[in-house]
Amino acid sequence: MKKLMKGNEAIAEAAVRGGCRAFFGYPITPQNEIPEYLSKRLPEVGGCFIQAESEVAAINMVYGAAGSGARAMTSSSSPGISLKQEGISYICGAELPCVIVNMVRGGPGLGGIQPAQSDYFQAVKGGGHGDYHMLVYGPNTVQEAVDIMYDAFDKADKYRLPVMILGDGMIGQIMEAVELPEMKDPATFPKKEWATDGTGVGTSRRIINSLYIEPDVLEKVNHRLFDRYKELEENELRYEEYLVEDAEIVIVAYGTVARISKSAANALREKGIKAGLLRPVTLYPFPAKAIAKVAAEANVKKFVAVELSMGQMIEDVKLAVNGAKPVEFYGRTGGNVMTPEDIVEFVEKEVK
Amino acid sequence: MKKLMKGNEAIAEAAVRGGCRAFFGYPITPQNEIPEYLSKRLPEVGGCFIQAESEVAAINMVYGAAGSGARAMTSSSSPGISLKQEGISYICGAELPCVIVNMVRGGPGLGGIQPAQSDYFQAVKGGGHGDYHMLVYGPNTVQEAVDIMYDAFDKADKYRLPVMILGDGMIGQIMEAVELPEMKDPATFPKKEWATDGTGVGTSRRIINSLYIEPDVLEKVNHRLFDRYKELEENELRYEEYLVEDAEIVIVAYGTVARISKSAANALREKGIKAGLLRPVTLYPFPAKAIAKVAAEANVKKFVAVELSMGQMIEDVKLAVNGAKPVEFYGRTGGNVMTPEDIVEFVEKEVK
Amino acid sequence: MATVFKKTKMLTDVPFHYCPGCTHGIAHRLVAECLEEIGCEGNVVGIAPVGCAVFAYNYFNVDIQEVAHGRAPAAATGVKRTHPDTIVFAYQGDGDLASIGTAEIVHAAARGENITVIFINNAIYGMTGGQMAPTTLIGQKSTTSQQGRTVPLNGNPIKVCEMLATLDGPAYIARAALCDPANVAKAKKAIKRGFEMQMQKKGFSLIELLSTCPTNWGMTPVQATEYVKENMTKQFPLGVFKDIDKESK
Amino acid sequence: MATVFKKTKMLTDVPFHYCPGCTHGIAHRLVAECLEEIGCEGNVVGIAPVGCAVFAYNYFNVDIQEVAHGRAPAAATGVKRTHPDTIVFAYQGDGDLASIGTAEIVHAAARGENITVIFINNAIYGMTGGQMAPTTLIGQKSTTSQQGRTVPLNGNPIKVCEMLATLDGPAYIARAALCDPANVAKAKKAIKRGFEMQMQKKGFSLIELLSTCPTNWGMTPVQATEYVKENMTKQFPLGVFKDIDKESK
Amino acid sequence: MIVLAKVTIAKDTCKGCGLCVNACPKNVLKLSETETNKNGYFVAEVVSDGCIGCTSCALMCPDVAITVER
Amino acid sequence: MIVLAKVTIAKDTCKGCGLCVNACPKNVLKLSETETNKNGYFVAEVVSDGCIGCTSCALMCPDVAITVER
Amino acid sequence: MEEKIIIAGFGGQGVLSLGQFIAYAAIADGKEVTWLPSYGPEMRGGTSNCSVVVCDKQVASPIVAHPDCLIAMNKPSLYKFSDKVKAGGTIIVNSSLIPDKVERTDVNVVYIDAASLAMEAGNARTANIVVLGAYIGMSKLFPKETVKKMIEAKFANKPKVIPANLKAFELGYATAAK
Amino acid sequence: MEEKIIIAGFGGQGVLSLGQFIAYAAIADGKEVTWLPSYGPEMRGGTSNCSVVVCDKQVASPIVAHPDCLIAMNKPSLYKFSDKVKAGGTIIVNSSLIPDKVERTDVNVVYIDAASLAMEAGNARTANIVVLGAYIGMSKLFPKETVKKMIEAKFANKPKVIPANLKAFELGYATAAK
Ligand SMILES: Cc1ncc(C[n+]2csc(CCOP(=O)(O)OP(=O)(O)O)c2C)c(N)n1
Ligand SMILES: Cc1ncc(C[n+]2csc(CCOP(=O)(O)OP(=O)(O)O)c2C)c(N)n1
Ligand code: SF4
Ligand code: SF4
Ligand code: SF4
Ligand code: SF4
Ligand code: SF4
Ligand code: SF4
Ligand SMILES: [Mg+2]
Ligand SMILES: [Mg+2]
Repeated sequence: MKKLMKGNEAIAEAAVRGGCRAFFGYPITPQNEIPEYLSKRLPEVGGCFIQAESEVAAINMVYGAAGSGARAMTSSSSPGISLKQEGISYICGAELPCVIVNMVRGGPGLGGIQPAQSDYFQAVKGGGHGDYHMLVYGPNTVQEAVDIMYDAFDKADKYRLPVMILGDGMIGQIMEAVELPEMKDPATFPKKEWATDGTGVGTSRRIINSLYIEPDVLEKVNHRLFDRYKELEENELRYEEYLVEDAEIVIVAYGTVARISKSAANALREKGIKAGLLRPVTLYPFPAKAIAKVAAEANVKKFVAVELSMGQMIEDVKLAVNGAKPVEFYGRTGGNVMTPEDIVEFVEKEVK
Repeated sequence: MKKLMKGNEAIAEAAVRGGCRAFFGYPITPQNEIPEYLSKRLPEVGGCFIQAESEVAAINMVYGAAGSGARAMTSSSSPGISLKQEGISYICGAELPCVIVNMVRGGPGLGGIQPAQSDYFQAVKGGGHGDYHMLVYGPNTVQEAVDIMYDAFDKADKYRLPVMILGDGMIGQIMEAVELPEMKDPATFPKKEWATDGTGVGTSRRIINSLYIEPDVLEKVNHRLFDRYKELEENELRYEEYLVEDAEIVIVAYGTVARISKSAANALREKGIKAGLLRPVTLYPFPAKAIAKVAAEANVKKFVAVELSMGQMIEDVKLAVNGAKPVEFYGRTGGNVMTPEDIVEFVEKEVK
Repeated sequence: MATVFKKTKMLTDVPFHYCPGCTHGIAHRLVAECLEEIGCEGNVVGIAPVGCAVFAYNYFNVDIQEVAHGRAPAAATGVKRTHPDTIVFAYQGDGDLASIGTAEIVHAAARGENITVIFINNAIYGMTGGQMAPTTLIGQKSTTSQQGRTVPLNGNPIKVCEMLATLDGPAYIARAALCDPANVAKAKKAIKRGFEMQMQKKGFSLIELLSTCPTNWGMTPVQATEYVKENMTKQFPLGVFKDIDKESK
Repeated sequence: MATVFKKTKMLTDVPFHYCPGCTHGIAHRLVAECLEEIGCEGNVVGIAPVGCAVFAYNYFNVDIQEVAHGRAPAAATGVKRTHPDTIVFAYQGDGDLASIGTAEIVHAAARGENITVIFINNAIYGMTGGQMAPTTLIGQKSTTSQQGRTVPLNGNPIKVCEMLATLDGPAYIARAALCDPANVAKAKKAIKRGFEMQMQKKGFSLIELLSTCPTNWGMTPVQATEYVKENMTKQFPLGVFKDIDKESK
Repeated sequence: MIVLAKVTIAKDTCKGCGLCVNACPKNVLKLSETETNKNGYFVAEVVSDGCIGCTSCALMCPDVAITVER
Repeated sequence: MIVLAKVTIAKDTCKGCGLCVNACPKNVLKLSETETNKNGYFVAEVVSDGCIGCTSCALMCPDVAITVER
Repeated sequence: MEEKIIIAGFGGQGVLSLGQFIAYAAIADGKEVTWLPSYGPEMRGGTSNCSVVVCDKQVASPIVAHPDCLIAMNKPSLYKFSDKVKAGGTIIVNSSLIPDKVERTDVNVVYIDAASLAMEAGNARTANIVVLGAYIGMSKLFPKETVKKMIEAKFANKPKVIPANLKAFELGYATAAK
Repeated sequence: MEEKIIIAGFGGQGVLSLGQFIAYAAIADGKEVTWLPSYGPEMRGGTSNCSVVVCDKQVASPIVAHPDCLIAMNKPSLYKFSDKVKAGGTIIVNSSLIPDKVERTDVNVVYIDAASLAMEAGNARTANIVVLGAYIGMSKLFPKETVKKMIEAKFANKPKVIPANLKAFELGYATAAK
């Protein structure tokens, strides 16, 4: 049965049902309902909730727990995620599975707390040091966030890397009807032979590490990671096409902006402008091939990247389009959110 | 007179001569000679050196000092720079001038300590949260590093943003002959009316801040920042072209790799392959127009981005080329450094 | 009749945004009055935290830096080393100072950084809506300790003054409570002594002020001051924990 | 004749990478012997720091996590909460624990996290080539305090045991010195007591070991042990700073 | 009766928290049950003239809304 | 003379630090002035047979190179 | 159909839960709905508001720039949002706290003395349910019985307050449906 | 011209400063030069090495994969690098510590008993200067007098050690120049 739930709480419950048994986090608006909910919920299922002393500590607790085999996660918002960059890089280097939620807010600095998408670069290019990526999702409804969260640990475990869910205050604060999935049975999760559960002695010892002092060895690790990212592209790439088939104007947008853009596409069609929407669901891997394919269609005249930023995802769109068609940008930032009408107006102007 | 100096020490001395009077940092290889040198040198000129308790503290000390009008800097290497991401975002949001040196090492995680360029995305796209940029340089010799450092505070002050110098262990550890510039006279530096020097009362109060709770206000701040970035592109863009004029193969490389690539270009020419090098000196702003212009030349057949990474700067090259010509990638990572011969071999293979 | 009490000029005219009865306001007034009394108008830089006092830059009639969560002591260090003769104070909450900013406060204290820190201990994260703080009392409810704080789940409260007093850097460390007029008067004395230490270049001073958060405690302002008096002072005894002048005498 | 001393099986056969005479090696041996003696082979996770002990994962015959600089207590918390019945220890240097990791150690201690921390205080950043540590003695030279540490420029050394003993979470806190056979024997006793506390689920334990860094101190190994005995123990007195069993008795 | 002292409350600054009321040893103050200010708060009012100018109310007022004359 | 105890030094593990030499109450040990091991260290050697098996040397050896029998 | 509502007022007036009740009613009626609160430091004693969008297919944008209906529970809220209401839309004014009249002539205005009606219903805390009734009575968005069942379900764990709430709902409904 | 040199040995053997002396000599001779040390945890008692590149125009890559000359001050260093020397290049072997002979036949090998010659020069710590002499004597990269002046300048603040160092240089030079 569908239930009206706040995004943050629904994500938290989906995490538990998806097997999360350890949460480490630090308060920050607009994601506080996640730790608040889990502080009560996790002990009920024998899990562990710790309010860490800082985001830096939180991500390193995740490292410890994930390295020891737990399905561990953290959540935060922009400034807090920035503080976690070293830890995230370590987790990627040590090939540990975990889930990280970022309910993005306006930046830079303390900025504001309203919805934004200005942490896109940080999430998909790597805000931390070194060559690494995470599997990054940008859900556009609470239900989609729930479904992604529910399977996030499976993906994280499969590829031994962090899964990041990139939302914003709107996804976190909104209430929508959701269908919650069944509780997964932890007994069915694959064993983690590599995890430091304490039983290792002699040759059975497990070492969790990201230090490779020999460049040749570290280079191999880097290649191993990137081989895995190729697998992600093959198996995990997700996007949605809406009215793209005959579109002349293709809007590319993700997350909450994609919802708004869908309204805009509808409104544009009503005005006789053939607009469509290509919505990346995975932000890394990015649906570059799908966009390239669309760019090659004769009917497509223009792309419009719409974001709550000064223009970040647009770079991935341009890299995908590779000069085949023009790519325009419409963005709001600082916590301002465009309306469908704003997009319609922009497109109308651009079409002229 | 030219003097044989270690890169790190030369940069430190150039900082002092360029007006640096406050350094806050935390030890990390391979940049330790910078703080070590300055711990002795700064007190000699009435400046302040503090070994901070952490990189997080260090960058926030820089925030405080820069906000109060000092020419303040920090330096670190990859993991330490990741820890500074929140602080860097704050500094950008609060529009404070400062200098940050990153002697990049192999990552992700603890990684290694040998030369790498895998923090390019972090430096130029924004490893911290929110929409912001820094003025980022990738010097290729100790002399160039000295010259850039010497003027870095002037630029930082002019645009009220951080200047980042992106080097690596090679630039930091190498000894080369350098010509040190004259000591600048702090009395000649422009006054910072916006700085909290303590004298503010009533309407003369100064507030250093990055909090803008009203989205409209925050959005304006974002636009102001990006207007400034446009000015950077107009005034501060720097790159070098070497044998590009008639080149068929244009190598794009920065920093130490650019030196190696120059040898490679020479070697290729000897083998009858018309190779050239386009070397970005500023990484942000990126010489996109220059590359686009080269890409439009009929003689140019191919670009090769050469980096000590799995492929980061190449995205900016591709964005600049915009599909006009193919862009290939040759990279080493994990602290491995390619030789000129490696590049030659790669290009020869690619040309076939 | 003469005016025996009026708003100090070291506060601006901007009304506080704090909830009704929140003692952040009292703390602001005391700090501002002390600044006026030590006569340092036009020679002060304040550091505002991230926490309910995030807008403090609107209220104090001094130059102010609003800095990252927990990093006020670090930023204050940068300011003070740039202007050694300027009075520099940091104003921090318990989440800011005793949680995320633990390293910064310990090291500023150990360095003997010549700054004054005003530490508002309201045993809760006010700004973010009532999560547990490092100083939340055992048994106290918060949104992340909904059954009341317990040691196995949530650990022990941290006594900041006691901890910092073990260091060699601090010149003056004291705890006072903003729960009634007499204690408020004592709090002011402590704050003033902290600033005096700084003027005399004696080193680091910190004044912890036991404060209320009626909103997140779910109490009336009066109940909240009573809670401070009855409960908080038991976990956090009032007094002077370090005074280098007294020691050397 | 019977063998009265041989290498414990809780150390692997990999030779230590430490400099000649570096007491990191003694500390490793003591920890490993205690692990053997409390009989927890096959039920231990160690946490290695960033510092000269960064390769500790090569030496201890247990599962190990190598973690970010200063964050060993946080990672240990994650491990311990996942495996509450496994012995978890963190091995940290003074830069790691008392500088960058200050918040993590204070809060792990305050939480009463049931782990054992081995704290190698060699008053220097060994790994990075001899920079000042938070525990560097006044007057001691380092590459970032080349004239010798002074308070105005470099602040005061931090006494970690004394500071953490003010908290309610720790069960056992002690300081020993690796400077001669008798003190090494005492150090071992302290480490063992720490592990026993953990086995009995009594909470957080930390054993500080005054150690040498002959390389960066510019001394011979023997001179370095003498320096520990003569100078370091003055700034960092040996002893037990907290023992909840003794308290309750 | 001689007026010893006088308190003035800045009505629009007051948030009706009641800390002054609670602090006054002479029960001079009370929160209005009818009058709200522009922010909708039921403000503190002087309801008797026994004020001795002790400033207790002002010391406790978090919004520095009180002036005391003596 | 009765041999009370015996120390054995793993030559290739020894780093010639001299801590054992310094710790031995019976002056049983000495660093070689001629013999280096594969790592180039002048290793500790047993130079007399007064060893009483007190293990002091082993307690101090940072490289766990010493075995003591008694 | 797509109906966009903004509900705004003081923190303590049950503004957010009023919005949630509409959302619950929508779900009970088989509609799609989003409820989005304002959040941030304005919660400190200031105003609070939420946006509700009801739709028969998935709600695209949960953000409401121009509501079909504004429910203003206090004066500042009325002035903040009244200009944004669509021409032809509705403004429900809590006249217990707002003496002013709406100046716009292109909108339908319902004045409702929520406080008095709540008293009449027997529980001063049901004022927001009175307004809920008024909104449903005015808009006829969902069948009355569906909403009443939802109210009963939501107060299932405090059965004592159900009658007053149902009464409050009816009173509000009647006022607006007139 | 471009000359690439690797100098390798134990930490305490003055390997890095030997490289620096070559670099200083290069500058004194008006050449361009880079000196790049190995760095990292191998410094812990292990081997240490540096690469020097001398060129008459700006040095492109300071990294030396295949040196023209290897100066091996100890055994591990010889084995680590001897295969990398260019055919036709030179290996200078510190025979005081390396009893072995170089097996390659396509390179020029100079054996020099640096320790004994340093003793002969009157200061055991001048062994690296002996080798410097040998390198210059062998390569004739810079005029002898230029190097000697550079040595004097570098030891200007310890004038007492200058004669021994000059002697050491001469002894090394003579050995290799033969
Ligand atoms: C890095 C970072 N983490 C978290 C936050 C969110 N945050 C804002 S205020 C605050 C804590 C406020 O508590 P406290 O310091 O006790 O101040 P109070 O509001 O109680 O006065 C937090 C966690 C933030 N802004 N930045
Ligand atoms: C975030 C980060 N900052 C700095 C470093 C560099 N670093 C490596 S070890 C170390 C300090 C080592 O000192 P200590 O903890 O005292 O250990 P020791 O080597 O003395 O045993 C530092 C600063 C790092 N690896 N990561
Ligand atoms: S939330 Fe608490 S601390 Fe913050 S202003 Fe309100 S009462 Fe004060
Ligand atoms: S540098 Fe110091 S601490 Fe590190 S191994 Fe060597 S002697 Fe030990
Ligand atoms: S000054 Fe004293 S007596 Fe007068 S109103 Fe205030 S508290 Fe009461
Ligand atoms: S203490 Fe101040 S704000 Fe509170 S009721 Fe009295 S006058 Fe009003
Ligand atoms: S066991 Fe004792 S007597 Fe024997 S060699 Fe060792 S220290 Fe000397
Ligand atoms: S203590 Fe150990 S390493 Fe040191 S000299 Fe003796 S045997 Fe060798
Ligand atoms: Mg608080
Ligand atoms: Mg150390």
